[in-house]
Amino acid sequence: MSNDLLFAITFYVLAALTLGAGLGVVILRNVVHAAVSLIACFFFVAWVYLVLSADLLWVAQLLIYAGAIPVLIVFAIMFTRRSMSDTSNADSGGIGLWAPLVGAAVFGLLLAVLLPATWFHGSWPNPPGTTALIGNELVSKYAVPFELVSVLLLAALIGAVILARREDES
Amino acid sequence: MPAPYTLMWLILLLPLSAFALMFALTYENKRTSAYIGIIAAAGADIVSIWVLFAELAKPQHWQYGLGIFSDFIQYADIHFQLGILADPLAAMMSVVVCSVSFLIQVYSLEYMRGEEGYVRYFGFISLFTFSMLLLVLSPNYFQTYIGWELVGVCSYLLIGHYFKRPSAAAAAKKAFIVTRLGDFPFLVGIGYIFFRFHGHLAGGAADLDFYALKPLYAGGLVGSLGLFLMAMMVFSGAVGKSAQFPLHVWLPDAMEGPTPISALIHAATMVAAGVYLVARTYDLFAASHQALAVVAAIGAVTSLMAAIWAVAQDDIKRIVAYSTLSHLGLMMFGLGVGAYSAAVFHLFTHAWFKALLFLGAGSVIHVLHTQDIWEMGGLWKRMRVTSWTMLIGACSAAGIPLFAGFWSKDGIMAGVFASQNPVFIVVAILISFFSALYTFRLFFVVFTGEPAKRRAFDPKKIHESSSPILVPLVVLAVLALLIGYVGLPGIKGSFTQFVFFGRNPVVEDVNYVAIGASVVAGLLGLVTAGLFYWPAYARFSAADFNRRFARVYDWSHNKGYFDEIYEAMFVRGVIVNLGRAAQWFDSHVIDGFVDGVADGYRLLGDRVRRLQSGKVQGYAVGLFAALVAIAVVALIFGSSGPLALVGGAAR
Amino acid sequence: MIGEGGSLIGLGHFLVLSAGLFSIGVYGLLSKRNAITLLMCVELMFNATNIALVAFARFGYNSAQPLAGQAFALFIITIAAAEVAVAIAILLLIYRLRGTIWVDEIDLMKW
Amino acid sequence: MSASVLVDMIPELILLGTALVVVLGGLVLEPNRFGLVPGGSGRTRAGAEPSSQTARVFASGAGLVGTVASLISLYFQVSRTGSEHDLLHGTFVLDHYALYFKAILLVFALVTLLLAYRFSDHFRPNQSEFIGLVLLATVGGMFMASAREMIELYVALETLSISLYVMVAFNKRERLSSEAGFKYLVVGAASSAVLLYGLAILYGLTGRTDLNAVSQVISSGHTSNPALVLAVIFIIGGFSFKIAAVPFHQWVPDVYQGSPTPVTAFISVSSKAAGYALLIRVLTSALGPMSHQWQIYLAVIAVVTMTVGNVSALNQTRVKRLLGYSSIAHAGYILTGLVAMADPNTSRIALGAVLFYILVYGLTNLAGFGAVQAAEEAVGSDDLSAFAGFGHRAGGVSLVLALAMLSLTGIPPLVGFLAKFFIFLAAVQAGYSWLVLVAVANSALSAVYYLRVVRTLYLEVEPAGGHRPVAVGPAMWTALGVGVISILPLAVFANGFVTGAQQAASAIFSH
Amino acid sequence: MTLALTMIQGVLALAVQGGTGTGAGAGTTAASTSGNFLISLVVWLPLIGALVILALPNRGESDHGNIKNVALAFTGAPLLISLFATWSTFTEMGVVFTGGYKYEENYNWIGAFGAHYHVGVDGISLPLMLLSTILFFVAVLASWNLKTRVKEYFFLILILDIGVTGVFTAMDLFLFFIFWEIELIPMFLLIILWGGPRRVYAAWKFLLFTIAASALLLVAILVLYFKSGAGTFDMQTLASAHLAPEVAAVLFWLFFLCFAIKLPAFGFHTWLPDAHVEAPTAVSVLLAGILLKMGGYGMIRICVGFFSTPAKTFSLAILAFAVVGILWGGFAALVQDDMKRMVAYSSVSHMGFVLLGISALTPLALNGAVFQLFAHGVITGALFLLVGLVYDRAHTRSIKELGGLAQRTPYLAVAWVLAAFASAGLPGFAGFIAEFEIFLGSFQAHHVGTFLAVFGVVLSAGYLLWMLERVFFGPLKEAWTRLKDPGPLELGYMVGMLTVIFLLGVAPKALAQMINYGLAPITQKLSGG
Repeated sequence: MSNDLLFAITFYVLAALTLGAGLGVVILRNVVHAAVSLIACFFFVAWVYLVLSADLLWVAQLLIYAGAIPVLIVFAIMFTRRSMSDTSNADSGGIGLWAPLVGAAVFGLLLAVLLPATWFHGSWPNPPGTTALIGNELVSKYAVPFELVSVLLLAALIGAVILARREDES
Repeated sequence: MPAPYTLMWLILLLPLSAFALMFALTYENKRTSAYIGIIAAAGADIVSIWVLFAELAKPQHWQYGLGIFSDFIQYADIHFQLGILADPLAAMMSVVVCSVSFLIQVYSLEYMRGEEGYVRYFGFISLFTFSMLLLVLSPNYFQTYIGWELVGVCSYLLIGHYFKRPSAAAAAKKAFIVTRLGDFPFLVGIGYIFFRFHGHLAGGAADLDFYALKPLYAGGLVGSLGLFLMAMMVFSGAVGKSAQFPLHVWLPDAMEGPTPISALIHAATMVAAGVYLVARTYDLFAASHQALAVVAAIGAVTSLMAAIWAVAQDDIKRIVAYSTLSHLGLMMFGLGVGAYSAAVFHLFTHAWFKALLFLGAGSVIHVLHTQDIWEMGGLWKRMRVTSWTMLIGACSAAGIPLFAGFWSKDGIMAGVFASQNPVFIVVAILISFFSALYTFRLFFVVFTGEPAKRRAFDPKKIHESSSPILVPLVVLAVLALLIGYVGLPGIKGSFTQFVFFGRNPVVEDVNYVAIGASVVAGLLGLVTAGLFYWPAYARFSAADFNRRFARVYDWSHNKGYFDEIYEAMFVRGVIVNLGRAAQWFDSHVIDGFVDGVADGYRLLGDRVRRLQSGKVQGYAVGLFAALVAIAVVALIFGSSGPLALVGGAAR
Repeated sequence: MIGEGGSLIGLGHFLVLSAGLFSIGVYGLLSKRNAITLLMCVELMFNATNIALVAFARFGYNSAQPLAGQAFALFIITIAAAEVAVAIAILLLIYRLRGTIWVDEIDLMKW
Repeated sequence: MSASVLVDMIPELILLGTALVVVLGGLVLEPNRFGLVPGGSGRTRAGAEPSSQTARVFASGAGLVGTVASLISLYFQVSRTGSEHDLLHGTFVLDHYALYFKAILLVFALVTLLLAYRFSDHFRPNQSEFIGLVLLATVGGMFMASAREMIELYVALETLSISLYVMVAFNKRERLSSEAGFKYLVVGAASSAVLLYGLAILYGLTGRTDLNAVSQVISSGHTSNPALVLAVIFIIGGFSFKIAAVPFHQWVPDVYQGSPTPVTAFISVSSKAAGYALLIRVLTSALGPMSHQWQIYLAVIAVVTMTVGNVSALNQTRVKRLLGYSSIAHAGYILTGLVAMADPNTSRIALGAVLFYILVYGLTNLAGFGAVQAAEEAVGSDDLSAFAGFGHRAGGVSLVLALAMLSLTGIPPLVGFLAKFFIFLAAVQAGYSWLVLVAVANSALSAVYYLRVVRTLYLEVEPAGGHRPVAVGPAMWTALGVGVISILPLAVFANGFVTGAQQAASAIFSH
Repeated sequence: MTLALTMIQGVLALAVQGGTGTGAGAGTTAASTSGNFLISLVVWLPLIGALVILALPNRGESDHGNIKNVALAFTGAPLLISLFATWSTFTEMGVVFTGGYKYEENYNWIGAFGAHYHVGVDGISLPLMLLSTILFFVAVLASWNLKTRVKEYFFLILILDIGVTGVFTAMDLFLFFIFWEIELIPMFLLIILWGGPRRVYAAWKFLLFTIAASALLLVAILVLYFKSGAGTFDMQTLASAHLAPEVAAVLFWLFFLCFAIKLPAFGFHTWLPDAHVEAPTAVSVLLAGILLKMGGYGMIRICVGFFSTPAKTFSLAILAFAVVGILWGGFAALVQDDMKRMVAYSSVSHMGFVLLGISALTPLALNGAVFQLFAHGVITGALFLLVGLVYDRAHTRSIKELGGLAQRTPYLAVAWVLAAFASAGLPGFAGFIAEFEIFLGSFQAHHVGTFLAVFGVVLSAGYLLWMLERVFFGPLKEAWTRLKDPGPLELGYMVGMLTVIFLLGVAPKALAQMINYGLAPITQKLSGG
């Protein structure tokens, strides 16, 4: 089995798992299950990153997406149940055929456009790891956004705290 | 410029100042106001007569701009002028206007005593006199039109003197509107004349100048059709003002005004303005034979119809009014057949005897307070002066030989006979017959026999009118008796050689056939009237006759049903319905469209707003669907497909 | 991990994966009733974008801007997390005030 | 990052520092709500606490001072800035264009702070955080104005957006507020995803994130590449959310209605302005070679946007919602200017007109919302029927509102007219007369609903029943004054502003 | 009143002194000035008045006097100034003034687009400026008894004043448009706030029509600006710009439609009766007297002045509008029961005469058209005032219900009769001169059309006299036995209006000459092109 084939199999498996997990989010009837499926999806995406030689992202994905965000979401689910048993992940009314239609249309559109496109091509230099490279970039080229993200996080922090905090309702 | 001509502006100024003075200062003071008017008219009359004598001494043409108004509108090559014109025709007419105005104001002193709006009445007479003189002395179409409209206004104001009476108010309005119906083509005609001849006038002449235009009409600038149309448009004004068929309907109604007004405006002066206008612009008509034929035909029809209708009327003033119509028609007839001098002469004599008839009728009405001739009768013994003067007037009007009307009318007759048109000749003879018939019918019914019994009159209370009324009557009677002799036919220095058309006066032989026919017809009419209506000699019953020929009588009595036809056809049928239709169209079609657009827009607003469902997923659906749609369109058509059409047109 | 000779699997494959995930996200966003599932679907869309970015960075390596796609993805991950935090805070608020987080019931304002 | 870069960022840094001071000050001045102070139960009674007054005054005061300071520092930058001042690979561009937007963003922030001065009582005890968020959002907006690089622009955009999500939902006692926040966030997130996907495609096609570099690559290549078209559409789509253009417009009325009024004002001016700053930057740099593509796209969007906005507003009775639809309509007018900008012959004049329009629209809207806020406080609702006869009770506020409405309609000689006129002028010159015809017709019809507000203020009879007195604080007066002054005499002295906008416009094309 | 007089004196002293003002409203450097600010004074004094009114207290009846005095002063002063300007132009005519503009002011305004603050008057605009100042002054007097929302009312009137006088004096198309639009909102509010029972409908209709007109105007101005390639809005420059024939034709129609709505020409006229009927008296006076004139002025100044070739080409189409409008208005006026509606329709008819003059394009007809603008302004103004006086007394305008009023209100009746005569185009009044010139001039171009149009004078006599008959003559109806004649104030301004009408009717020369100087460039272009 050649390296390529092995790689292909890896990709297909990962892709199938990712898409499956993603579909799970929208198909599963129980919202808790959907959340679990989301975690799985994020998890698989992390491995896709690794396949794409993005080791730092692999870590970040695992930590933030597969780790932190689902926790938030599960907490949110727990907090917002109408009753202990109400964990439905039903479709909302009135949308009808629109959602599958539009979803499929988006998919078709993207495929039709993205696949035949001529993309920028560059040969991968096979760096030992991307972490150092990205880190370097972050403090040089992307210094401004890097700093700015902190502002963003500050805003989000303030916002989340203020909004979520229970006050006395006078 | 010799003396009287330089003073002619006084003829205009005096009546105008009188009018202004009365309304500005002496409105509360009745007598003073009346005297102001009389003095002004007298002053104007004196100047007019002076001018007339100057003209008689040496016929000449003078004209000049009127002071600061001489360039009324002037810019670029446009020049509209107000001015004064003196020539025999104008001099003659201004004397008529001033004199009749003067006499009538004297008459009104008494006649209008105690009436409401006494000063208003005198003021408007002065204003009328001014307007009429403005028209008469006008050297151009522009000023003529101004005077033309102003006399219409005065006529409106004076017919409506008793404005509390609905009939008077309606008559005033009718008179004004019907004459305006004739005026509007006149205005267009002035436009036509301006259009054709502006720029061809001899140097220095103001636009629309009569004398400057004289040589131009036939000068080849306008084709024969153009000349005909031009003449017809001008004639249209005359038809309205002179109450010719088919615009004659206003004149009988105009009798709602005070009787002296009828005498002044609706007999002697204003209604004659149409004739005067045709005479003034006769060069235009002379240039188009067809136009003259139309003038003659219209005049003939008017004259005959009015004469026939007059026989079946019961209102004394209306009879005189129809008589006026008939005479005006006759003048037009005369002008149409080329009897220029005769027609103008008839205009001149008619003014006096018709004023006399009206004033005489007024005298009767003043005493009896009725206008129905069947409520009169037997006044001969009670009102001697009135009766005598009326008799003179009637004879003159009926063309009884030796009276004023005879001389002028026979000139016209001669003209008609000279035309050798058998229809015209027959019509002319019929007119003579009916003229005599209705005139003497009036005279016999009112003055002969015994006082009518239909209404309880105390015969003793019937008395002669007082002197301010009688003096004008007598003066006018004298004139009606004698004035004809200034125009004895075939004599050098007579009227026909004073006012004439063309380069030189043509001394015509006396046409004895015409005179004879006319006189015979007239006497026949007189006899017929006597046989029917002079109680002492009556052989036939008018009532029987009317019953037997009920259809003719009704037609005649109802003035040919013209009022009814006009009312039904135009006023109610066309005008009002057009108005309603316009109104309907506005409120339903145009507004319907506008409101519909507004409503549609509003509805669209509501529909589009409903898309805003409040559900965020709906928004997301719209967002992605639109995005995909836009992308698909853009990808399929690219930048070269139909979408490119919306691109900048400039490139 | 992918060798230079990796010819069987190319950029296109990853883009299909990305597109698929994105479309699933779109579908879920449009159809699900629970507001929290909506958030999850948004996250799916972000992840799809990230896959595309990382794949571009990998296959379209540009020495002038090495790994820009990866850096971009990193930022997106961070920001998405912040966004989720804020979103959940708002949802909690809504739940406290209204007792529901069902999207089709959050429609007080319309038209 | 060299020191000179920091000098370039002084205005932003000042504002950021102010935000931190404000937030920290809030923690100090109202410590008890987080249970930081023993015994404080977090159950402070609103209004009775002197400390809450202090907190509000401190936060607002510090915010104002910081904003003014930032504005002053910005003034000094104008002279320092040449045509090109671009370090850091496009992540921070400092040109007259950026400075123009920063200046108007700061002015908008200033007015918003004034509007919020009293209003933040509603947010007790979180006033400091609110003020802080306004400042942080403005910082985000200012970075947007300077961004010419994908990552930077996205981060800046999200900084603004996230602050706004929070601000919209900030009125925690109000159900509409949180609902608005939620809707805003969902649509925002979706459009973020769309934008990101567009940027990703662009990156994939060019391998660059610096937009100028992207542009160079594109212009050297084949521009009708379908993927490129899709990128254009996705990117413009993503920005359409910020500028309230169709089809990303539906959040607008809901959010405008539900947000606390100063936030609505802020969204309608600052968020929009920053969105335009970025959109124009992207259109002129990265997508510059694609201008013939997006010109048509924008033209269609412009027509639909202005029509949908105006038509929907027609029967709207809630003033804030109405202003939301109006905002959509105005997005359409501005897009008309952008359409003209695609034409190289008219690009400068068109962009100048657009920049002027954004300023004018912002100030007018601020004045309008200020007045709405005052009126709303007095009558307890933003429903038009509640405003009936308000003009006779509160002449000043009503006059401001009326003037703002008239200016938004585009009635001469108010400045709103001038702005529209310049945009139309440019569009006609670019050959888009038909578009101008549509725009003019639309703006004419918009009079129907704007004037209904005016009419209601003055014509209709005041509803019976006592109302709260119209209490308009000095801060509010200042804000309204700024608005009115800018609505009226700006028309007379427009020359200077137009010239400034033209200079700013030229800057972006001289790169 | 004394306060008003004092202020008038002060302002006049200032205006006559002239001097080198900087020009109100223009805060920028001067491009070229003539050291004169007379026109600016006329245009902007009302603004000062409006601001003063805004600042005045309005606590009750006692404060109304002050407000009215201020309004009177700030409409009176412009009146005196424009009288002064007119008089000095009359005296200079043919000597110093031989055409062109007077009292020109020109300042840069928005340099980026070449917009200037450029005002001045020529033979066409000076009479119209005078007309507007007269009517505004009279409108203030006619509103003297107003009791509701006095402050707002006079404020709006004064703002309206700015726009109207501005339109007539603007020499820069951009400025022209701005002034054109200023009128819109005050008029809308005046109708909707002080109007009659159907005021809402009427006001919206007015607004929609007017706004549609402005939209056309705006687009037309923009297109003209670019197609001319002059890079300026200067009206004199644009008038001589060379345009491709089809561009000129399109522009001509854009401008024409805009002005046709305002005029209003047939098809666009239905806003007018509604607006007039619902508007309060003084506002109707302004609406008919001055606002309609903006349409006529625009047509002559722009449609004919700028686009002489299309104007000739489409002369017949304009004629059709004119003739149909004249007859339509006349017929519709005949069947109206509401006096005001009747007068409104008569306006449609009479503004058709203006259009007729414009369609003919001869110097005489154009002169008549401008003359008619002035004449109709005063005459219809007087008619609306009179309708208002009837309504004030009888509280009805229904012709059917009224009757015999002349017996109780003789002065009113006299004024009515005079005004009706003037409106019917009788000699001695201004309308006659205008109509005579128009008819004569237009016959030169259109024979049949003119013939049909002239029938309009019969109709106008018809509806006016019929109305007089039913309202004032005949027996007095029971209900009106207690009516009172107007007081000295009302009689005062009526006499004033009628005097103007009369003076122009008997001494039209100076005005006609002045108009001719104003029209000279246009007629030259017409004959040259």
